[in-house]
This record gives sequence, C-alpha cells and structure tokens, in this order.
Amino acid sequence: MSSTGEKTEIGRRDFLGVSAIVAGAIAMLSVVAGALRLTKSNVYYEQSQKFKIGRPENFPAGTKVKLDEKKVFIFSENSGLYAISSICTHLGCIVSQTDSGFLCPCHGSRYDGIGNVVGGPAPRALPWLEISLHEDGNLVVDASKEVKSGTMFLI
Amino acid sequence: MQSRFYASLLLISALILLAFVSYAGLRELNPEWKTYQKEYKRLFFNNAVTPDMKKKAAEYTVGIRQIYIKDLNRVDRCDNCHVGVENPLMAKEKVPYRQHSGTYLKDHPVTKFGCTICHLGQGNATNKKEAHAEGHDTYWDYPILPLKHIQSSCTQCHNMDFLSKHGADVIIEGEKLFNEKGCKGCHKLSGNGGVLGKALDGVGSQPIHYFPMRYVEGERTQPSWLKQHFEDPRKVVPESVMKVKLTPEEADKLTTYILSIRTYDPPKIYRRINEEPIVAKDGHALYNMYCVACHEDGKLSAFDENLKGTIPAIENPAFLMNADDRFIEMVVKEGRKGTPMTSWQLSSAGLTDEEIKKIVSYVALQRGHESSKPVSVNLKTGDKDAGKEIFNVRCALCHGEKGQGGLGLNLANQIIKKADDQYLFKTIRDGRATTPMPPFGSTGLGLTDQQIVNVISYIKAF
Amino acid sequence: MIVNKKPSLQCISYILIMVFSLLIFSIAAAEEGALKAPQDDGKNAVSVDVKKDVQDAGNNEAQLTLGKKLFGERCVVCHGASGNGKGPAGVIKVMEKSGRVLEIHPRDLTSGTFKFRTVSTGCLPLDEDLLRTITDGILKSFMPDAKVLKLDERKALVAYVKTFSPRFTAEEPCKQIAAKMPKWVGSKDSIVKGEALYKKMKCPDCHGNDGSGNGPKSNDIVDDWGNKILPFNFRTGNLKRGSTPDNVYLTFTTGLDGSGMPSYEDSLKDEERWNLVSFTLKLMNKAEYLK
Amino acid sequence: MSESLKSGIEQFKDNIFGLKDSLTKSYLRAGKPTSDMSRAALMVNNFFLHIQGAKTHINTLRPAYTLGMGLIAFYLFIITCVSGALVMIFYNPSIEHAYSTVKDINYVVFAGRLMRNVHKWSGEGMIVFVLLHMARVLYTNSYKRGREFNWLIGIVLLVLTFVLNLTGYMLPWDQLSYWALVIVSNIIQSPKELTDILGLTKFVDIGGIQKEFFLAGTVPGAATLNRVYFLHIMLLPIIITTFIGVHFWRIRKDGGLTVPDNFNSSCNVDCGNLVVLPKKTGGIFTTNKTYGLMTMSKGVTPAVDRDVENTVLSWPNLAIAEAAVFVLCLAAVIVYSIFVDAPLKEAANALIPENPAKAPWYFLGLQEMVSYSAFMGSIVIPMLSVLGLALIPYLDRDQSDVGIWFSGSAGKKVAIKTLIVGSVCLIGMLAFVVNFGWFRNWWPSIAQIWIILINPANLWLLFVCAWSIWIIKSTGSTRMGAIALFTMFLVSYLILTYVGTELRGPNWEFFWSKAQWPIH
Repeated sequence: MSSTGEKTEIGRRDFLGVSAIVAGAIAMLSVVAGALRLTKSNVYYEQSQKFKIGRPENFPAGTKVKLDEKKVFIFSENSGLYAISSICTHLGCIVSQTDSGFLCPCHGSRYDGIGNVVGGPAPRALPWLEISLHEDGNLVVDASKEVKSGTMFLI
Repeated sequence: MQSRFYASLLLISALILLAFVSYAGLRELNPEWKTYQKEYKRLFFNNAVTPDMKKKAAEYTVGIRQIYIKDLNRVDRCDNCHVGVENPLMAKEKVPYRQHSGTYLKDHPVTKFGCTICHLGQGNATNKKEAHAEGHDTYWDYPILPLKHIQSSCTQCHNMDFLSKHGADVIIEGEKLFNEKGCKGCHKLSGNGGVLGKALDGVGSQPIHYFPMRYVEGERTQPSWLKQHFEDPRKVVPESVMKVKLTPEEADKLTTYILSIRTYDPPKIYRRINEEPIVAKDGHALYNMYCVACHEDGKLSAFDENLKGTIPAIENPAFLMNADDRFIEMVVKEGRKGTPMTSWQLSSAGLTDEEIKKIVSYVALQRGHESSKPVSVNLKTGDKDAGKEIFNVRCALCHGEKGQGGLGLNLANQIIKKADDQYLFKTIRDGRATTPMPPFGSTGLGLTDQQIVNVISYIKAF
Repeated sequence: MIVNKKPSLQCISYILIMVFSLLIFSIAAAEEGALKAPQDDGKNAVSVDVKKDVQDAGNNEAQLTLGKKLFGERCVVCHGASGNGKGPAGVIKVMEKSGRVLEIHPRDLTSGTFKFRTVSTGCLPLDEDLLRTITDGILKSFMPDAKVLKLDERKALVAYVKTFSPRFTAEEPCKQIAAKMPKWVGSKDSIVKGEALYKKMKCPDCHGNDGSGNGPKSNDIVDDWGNKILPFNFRTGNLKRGSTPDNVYLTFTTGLDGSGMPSYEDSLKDEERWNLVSFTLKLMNKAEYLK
Repeated sequence: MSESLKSGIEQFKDNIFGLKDSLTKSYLRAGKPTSDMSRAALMVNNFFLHIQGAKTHINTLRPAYTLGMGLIAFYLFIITCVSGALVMIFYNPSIEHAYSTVKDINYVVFAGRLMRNVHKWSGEGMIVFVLLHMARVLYTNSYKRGREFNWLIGIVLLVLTFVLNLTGYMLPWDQLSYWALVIVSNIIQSPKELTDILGLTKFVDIGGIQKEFFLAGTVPGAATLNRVYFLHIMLLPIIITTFIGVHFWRIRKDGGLTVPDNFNSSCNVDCGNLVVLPKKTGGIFTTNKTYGLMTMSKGVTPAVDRDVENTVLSWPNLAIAEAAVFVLCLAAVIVYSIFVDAPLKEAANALIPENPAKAPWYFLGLQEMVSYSAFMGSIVIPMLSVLGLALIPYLDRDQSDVGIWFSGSAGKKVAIKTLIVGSVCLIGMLAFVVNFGWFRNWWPSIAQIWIILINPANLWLLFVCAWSIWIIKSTGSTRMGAIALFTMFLVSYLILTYVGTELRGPNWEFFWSKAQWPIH
C-alpha cells in the first residue's frame, strides 16, 4: 500500500507529527515528574530529636532508666553515662529490658547488656546515642546522632 | 501521517507546556528562603574563627525546615529565613541573619517554644509577606506583633509579679493605666466591671475582623486599632462613648496590656504562673478602677455629649452635705436605671459589698463637717397635680417632661423613689452649688415649701 | 405559521417593549431629579410668619406683663431677673465629644449685643431674629426651644427682652441681609478657593487647620464680658444657629457680636464668603451640600 | 528427549528475544497501525478508544464547528481529578487540621500551591466549558434526532459540575468555606419560607430536615466537613464519572456528532489541513468489508447512511486532534495557575462573617437572586431554569437544519435580538431594583408570601418565558423559541453574575467598582 511516492509526499508531515508527539510526550513526562516530586513530603510533623534528660547529678552511678516517651535507655556507671536507643534494629519495635540485656517482643531479637545482638533476626546492635552537656547544665541526648558503641559521656 | 493543523497545535502546546512547567519547576526550586539560607551559610563561614566552627558552617545544609511543637499545636517555619537566631556568631549581622537579641532564647529554647507563640505572625508561611501577615491580602488574623508590644506575650506564662522583677516595664505600666483610667468602669474583664463597653475577655487574641478598621490610619492591625482608639476613641469608632484620651506613649503601653488579654492558654507545663496574691485594694484604687472614667475627679458637673447626659459630681460637697453614705451605697449597688450608671453589686458587675463600702467611704471623704439642718417633710400633704404643673414649667426644661433627664439628671428611676424625702427637699430648696441646679426655695426662685413638697410627690410617682 | 400573518401583534409587542424600556429610563431620570438639594423647610417657615406678625406687635402694657411673667418662669433661672445673664443656675458646662469642656454663659440681655442676627455687625437684632432664637432655641447651649408657647406669648417675650437694653429705644433698626446661595457653592473648585481664604483670613489661628477648634489662639479667647470661650469645632458638624449654608453665610457676613468671631462683610466679597461657606461645609462633613 | 529439551530452551530463548513483538501484538491485537485496517482495529480494540468510531466524520474535526468545548470540559475534569488526588495526599479533612494542611500545601509542598491552583482553576474552568459546550450544542441544533436524552444527561452533568465546585470550596475550612456552609445550609432550609406560610412546618419541616441532614447538626462542624468531603471526593466523582461515561456512550449510540444534511463532500483546502483525506479507493468501508460492527447498534448509526467520502480514519486523525487539545488544555491551566493563586481566606470564624460574604463568581448570579428571596432565588428559579433547559429538546421537535450554527440567518437574528432586548431589560430591571428597592423597602411589614410570589427574579423569569413564546409565535418556529430561551438564559447568567461579582459590595450594596467599597 505504501509506495515511495507517497512517502516523500507525507515525509514533512511525518516530521511535524513525530516532533509534535515527542514534544508532547516530553512535556507530559515533565508534568508527571513534577507531580511525583510533589508527593514527597518536605517537612515532617515530628518532635525534635534532641531532648534534655536532666542534670548529671540526677544520674548517679548504677542508674538504669528507660525514658518511654523518648525511646531511649540511660545508663550511668562509674566510668560515665551512655544512652542506648530502645528501637529494635530489625523492624522498629520497642525492646524491653531483661536481666541479661534487651529483648524485642515482635520477632524475638535478643541483645546483651550493651546492645550487641546475641540472637534473633536483628541485623546490628542497638545504636548508642550522643550525649552532650547543655550550657544550662542539663544533659542533652540527640537521637539522630549515633556514636560508637562504648563511647561514654564523662562528667 | 497526521493532519497539519492538529500536529502543529500539539507541537506548539507541548512547547508552551514544557516551557511553563520548567519555569514553575525552577520557581519551586528557588524559593525566597533559599537565598537567605545561602547568604547565611556564607556569613556563618566567614564569621567562624575556629576550624571546628568552619566545619560546622560548611556542614550547614540549605533546605526547608520547621519547628513543630506538639504541645502548643504550632508549626513555625520562621527559621527558614531567620536562620541565625540561635547562632552567637551572627550577633552583629543584619536581620534576618542576626541572632535573637537578649537572652530570651536561653530560657525559651526555640525547639520548645517556637516563634509565633510570642511574636505572632503566620508560622506556616514560607515567604516574608505572608509570614509577617502584614496587609489584609495575606488573609491571616494575627499579623506579626510590633516589637514595642512584644511584652504582651509574656503574660501567657508569667504573672505580673514576675514580670515586674524582670524588667517588663511596658506591660506593668500598661496594667497600671488600665487600673487607673477606670477601664473596668465600662468594660468587664473576668466578670468584673461595667456594662457600657464590650467585655474585654480575650480581646487581645480577637481576629482582625473583630475590629472595624474603616477609620484606622496606617497599618490595619489590632495594635493600630487599639492605639488609635485610646488616643481618640471616636476616631476609629465614631459612635463610641468612651471618655478616655491618652497620650501616644500611654496609648502604646495600654495597647500592650490589652493585647496581653488572650483567650489562648498555653499548656500547663509552659506556664510559670503562681496564684497571684490577691491584694486588697483601697477605696482610692477601686475608685480609679471603676468610677474614674465617667466621674473623673468627681468635682466637675458637665453635660457629656457622648453619654448625652450630665455626669453628676459625686464629690461635690453640696451633694455630700445632703446625701448620707447609705444613699450613696444604694446608688452604687443598684445603679440608676435609665442612665449609664450600672448596678455594681456582685451579681452584675462583680464588686463585693466590702469593696462598694470602700468606694463609698472614699467618696465621702469630701464631705464637710457641718451637715445641713434637718427639716420636716410630710409627703402626705403633697399634691401631685399641683407638683406636675410646677414641674413642667420649672423642672422639665432640664430634667425632661417625663423626668428622663437632659441637662439635669434622670429622675425617673427607682433611686428617686427610694431616696430620702429630706434629701430631695433640701436639694430642690437649696439647689446644688457649682452645678446648674438652682435653689428653688423661697430665698431663691420663690417656690414655697408646700410647692416643693408637691413637686417631690410628683417626681416620686414617675 | 407565517410571520406576516398577524403584523399587528408583532407591532404591538415591539411597542410594549419600547414602552417598558422607556418607563425604566424615565424612572431612572426621575430618580435623579429627586436627589436634588433637600428642602430647608423649618427655617423658611418661621421667617415667613415672623415678618407678617412681628409688625403688628405693639408695645402695649398687656404684652409686657405677659412677657415678664413668662420670663420669670422660664428664663430667670439662667438669665437672671435683671437679664444680666447671671441667673441662679450659673455657668453650664458641656463636655464635647472630643473631651473639651465648654463653658456656656447665659447671654447678658442688658447689653443689646446678640450673636445671631440677620443684620450687619454692631446693629441691633431684628425682632424676627430674637423671635427665631426664642422659638428654636440654640443648639448645644441648653437654650431650649419654646415651641410649647403660643406665638403671642413668644412675641411678648421678645418685647420684654427688648426692655432690658436701652439700645432698643435709642437706635434705628438696620437693613436685613438676605442669603442668596449661588449654585456653585459646595463644588470642588469653590472648596479649594475657600480653603485658600480660610488660611488667608487667619481662621486656623482659632479654629485650627482641620477646623476642630484647637488653633494656637483657641485658649486665649474671651468674649465681651471677659468670659473664656472656645472657638467652634467644625468637626461636630452642628452650628449653633443651624447648619444650613445660609446660616454659615450669615455668620461670616454678620459676625457673632460679643464673641471673637468678626464680620467679614467688608473684608471679603460676597463671592469669597460663599467660597468660605463651601470649605466650611466640607469641614463640617455636610455631604448633602457638597458636589 | 534431549532434542525436544533443546528445542524447548531454544523456544524459550526465542520467546525472550521476541518479547517486544509479542507484548506489542498482545496489546494492540491487530498489530501496529500501519494499514487502514489495523488503524481501524486499533480504535475498535482499545478499551479507551473504542467508544469512538473507527472512522470520524470530517465535520466532527472542524474546530469551527465543535470548538472543542465538550472535549475541553472533559479534559478539565481529568486534570481536576488528577490534581485533586495529588492535593488530597496532603489534605486532612478535620476542622482542626484542614486549614493548616491547605496552608502546608501552599507553603511547603513542592509545587503544592501550583497544584492547588490547577485543581481550583480547572474545576472552575469546567463550569465555563460545560456552559459553552451546552451553548454550542444548542446553537448548532445538535440536540435532535435521537440526541434528546443525551441533552438531559448533559444538564445533569452541568448541575453536578456546580455541586462539585461548591463542595470543593467548602473543604479548606476558611472563612469562605464556613460561611458558604452556613449559607448553603440555610438555602437548603429555605423551603421553610413556604411551609411556614402554608402552616405545614409543624407537621413536616422539609427545609429543617434537609438542613440537618446536610450539616449533621445545626451549625457547620466536624461532621459537616466529613460529609462534604465524602461528597466531594467520593460520591459526586463516582456519579459524574458514570454520567460522563453514559454521555459519551450516548454520543456514539445517537450517531456521533451532528452533521448538516447537505455537508459539502468536496472538501476544500482547509479540510486537507485538518485531516488526512482517504484515497478515493481503498478505505476499509469502500471495499469488501461488512458493516458488522455497526449493525450491532440499532437506530441511526454512523457511516452507514453517510457518504463514506466524508469520513476519515479516527486513528490518527481524531487521536492527534484529541491529544493536541489535551496538551493545549493542560498548558493553559498550568499557565493560568502559575500566575493566579486560588483564594484562601482567614481561618473559619463562627462569630464574624465576611463582609461581603461572597460565593465564588459562578454562584453570584444566584446570590443576586437570593438577595430578593432565598427560597425563590436559590431553589425555585434555578430548578425552573434547569427544568426549562432540560425540556428544550422535547418542546422543540423541529427536526430540520441540524448541525448548522443558529440554523441559518433567521436564528442568528433571533439570537442577536434576544441578546439586545434581554440585556437592556435585565439591566433596566436591576437598575430599578438598585435605585428603588423592592416591596420590603416600600412596605416593611408586607407578608413574606408577596415577596416570594412577586420579586424581580420571578418577574424576570416570566419575562423570559413570555419573550420565548412571543418569538415562537412571531417566527412560527419552535427552534427560534429554543434559541431565544437559551440566549435569555445565557444573558441572565452573564449579567447577574457580573452584577454579583463586580457591582455588589459590603452589605450587598451597589457600587460601581471595588475601589468605592468602604473599608471594613
């Protein structure tokens, strides 16, 4: 059905048509890209990750405190203070404290007293969190900053 | 193999679409706050001296952020432009890069308080115009609070006692003005006060539309309205009968105080208010708080064009000479129906009997030592009809034909009915010095005692 | 159906439409006419019957007796039995809306000096001037109207009031000044001219730049009797003698004798005075007279 | 065994390499659209395209004929749906958060403000284009020959478009939303005006029941917002989508778009630009193909009784036209949205209404009539208007002259005459009302029944009816009556909307321009 004569006759039209369709497709893609970008939230309605936990003298050596709302354990030893996140590294449940360490109720991950994995599906140890001293004398835990396991905060 | 017309249409439309989508995308990627943050980063880096600080500056990431305070149910995005509020290195830079002045942020960390709890404005917004909410076209009820009124925000959590010790002079003086200019004489606040004006509870957090802005000059905001209203009440509300006129400085201070009367209470963990000790106020203070707006010093008897009546001079010795404390107390307690004088007892204006007694004894201080000689008045002999005839010719000019008042006081109310006959008789006979009420007795305008009794029996029947 | 079958019906319908349209336009036009200057009925009505009746009021004894009785009942309280303005009521104080306290001294009737006249400054008021004041009272001053009195009684009062001052027997009455308002009063052009005159004639010294009566000299003015008086605050909008353009014009022309307000009959041309009226009306915010 | 295994692997390999072809084939069924046959098949076999014919009449593709109005209205609907879904991701329908989430869309969502504008403006655009589409259909006499019912569906779509817009601006919970809810709920309640007069309210309070059902309370609140949200994002979209489907399906069943009886088959130069003309021989309907597909539908069907010469293949002629219009439409909406922001007022305040509390422009014609009588202006007159419009195809049964603008010069004259008379009389009447007020201003104590019965809106409605009947009488043609009636409707809508939008200020008082409004 298509002869060479017909091809040359409509060649220009085809160029116009193809470029139109291509341009249309690119334009639509840009719109879709913008729309997809739109769906990503720019801001989160979450409390600040940094929080004050009190003054150092509130944590005499030997203290073990679980701050439920902040999802963190605070330990105080003679050598210093440290904070361990209570969020299980497996799928985010909250671990509970046992005699030997921590236990996650959801899928049975087990950690030892300083957060190292000793059983279950957890891929890595419970993170230690940064502790610093605020100007006003309060201790500040920053849950967004992980420190190396074993890093003590010296008073 | 397409039609030329539609293919060209498609091509042109696609190019237009692409162009404008790109334009919109670029616009989205370069919002107003980004330029501020970039400049901040540069300044931060320049100002940093230690390598540690330099590193921190270099690590600063440009991007939108927000302070979300769940307890206050607030989202503030002010720090997208006011980037350096917590950075001591920015103390000398220009706004918006500058560090917050004073040491407020030390006790009020931004992460706990945010900005708009004190400064107002639209915390959600991410551009200057809408964040400051200046101008009606931003459609936000609470434009940013001018710094001169900023102390009005302190009372949300602190009481006056605390503020007076920490240099919040403006609001302290504002409160003093509020108490001394007799604002509560017409405006109720927390259940205490008169009824002529609007109640003031929560007035500081009323939206802009609550205030008629038609005659306000300059910025159409709550502070401007309040200030101009205090400088000249009838400028912003032509039909206002408010009597107080303040100097611009006083008006500013009072505005600050009024703006502090808000309905919105921060949650308890934020508040530092201890129960304020209730200081018993003396008669003078109470007089200033409730009476002074209308009666001023109590010595001037003038016809008031706003209230459309004469405000009696209650400290006029000529009045006190004839009126005993019991009578004055009755007037204060019951008010005078048909006049702006409202009832001040606990159930209507929130004043205790004790407070009223204090006010009365303060007013009575002006009473001279000599009291007038008692006279015997027998109302049973009064002839109402004869009294009416005299009243209509002699009294109605000032007191109105039905006793409704005018230049003279309103006589058609329960106080006159309950008033002591001697008091009325002496007032009519002797007149009241320093007021237009002339002595009608035989030594003055020639009414006989019997005629006066007739008049009294007539006015008691109104 | 064919269109031309009933030509008359189509014709009638067209006419109906046109009539309807015309009706609407004519109603709109009539509305415009109705908006023209409102009638100033009260004042005119009084002056008409005044002219007729005052002339045949003789100074007979009976009238004076009646006048004295009425004066004793109604006027003595303020004006005093001897008419010297020092009655038992004394000075009346009025607090204006702006907070200014006006002190109103009752007129001293013995001097023969009256503010509200329709004759040149220095002249005695005409009988009709006095009658108008007694009948209508004076706004804002607590001089009450006496509309409850019959015309004869009011005329008797006029006659009695005239006995207080010897001037009424000694001097001849002056010629009445009539106010004929030109059409352009209230126009923008006239207001501009008036404003220039207002400044030129030093009006702001007393009345203030915005007409609120707070000019630099406003606190130092005393009247002929040495009482402190305050210049008029145009912002209140209410002239004591009535706020029509004619009254404003008369005030400029005759002056207010006894007070600090001079007559501009000689210092300003008639046209200039009317320009000043335009500006004053603007200060008083009398929208109905402005164009 | 091993050979067959090997050939199996080979086949598998071939299948993997042949994936592209086989996927295309399975998707297109008849292969790539390289021949007329496969192009026709593409249209017929595709779910989204099959609602259109394999061939399209040239007349349908003439922009000067359809103006693309219906298509644009539909595309705006699509854009509204998509942008609405995107906005919905961030919106929270609770009275505590609705307002602040809308603010968030404006301030912190990437292109959120733009998307909200697109949603708003395409929604409002729908109203414009639905009305214009209606006008096109009416003036080209395209509601006849089996299309009467589709006109009715069109009317339903018009009403749904209005209601969707209405429920849309109630969602942000700003001042506009809140007071719109208050006003609308009282409009719903306004039959009470009538039942009060008839003394029926104590037995059955229709208005009150309706209001309570809508608000789920006596004042707008959390429950109301949920109801409106449900209406806006679920019930109404489902209904309107269904009706749009039916509307399209009926177009096809009713024989496609109208074509003038004497359509000029010898296409001029313009035609060549618009479409690719088929060759004289070789088209699928001119050879040995049957009309099997077409005979599945009864009644007047496309192409069968038409000259094949005047049709062209839908793919690609129609397809590219539709694509072009879509992209144009999207571009226009986005450009408009970049430069014009959708309004967002102050947070809802139940104590202080806006002054003036104006609805969006498309309801201000109604609001003008509501200012005479709530019951008549907002319920009876709109209902009668919709009824009158709906009945047009049934009252005008004249089947001649379809597909011709204004049915020729006579119709054009009637339309112009109506336009002039309608404008003059309506403006005159409004001028009268603005200058002199109405019964309540003249006799303040007059019974409400008189105002319900005799108010400017009613008189205008009577005038419109009288005028249309007079046109029918004077021209002897019901078609002319239809033109007159619809022109009157358009004139009324336009003028009332203009007056309501531009000339009404605070307290619904008359102002020549917004610059004269007293500042609140």
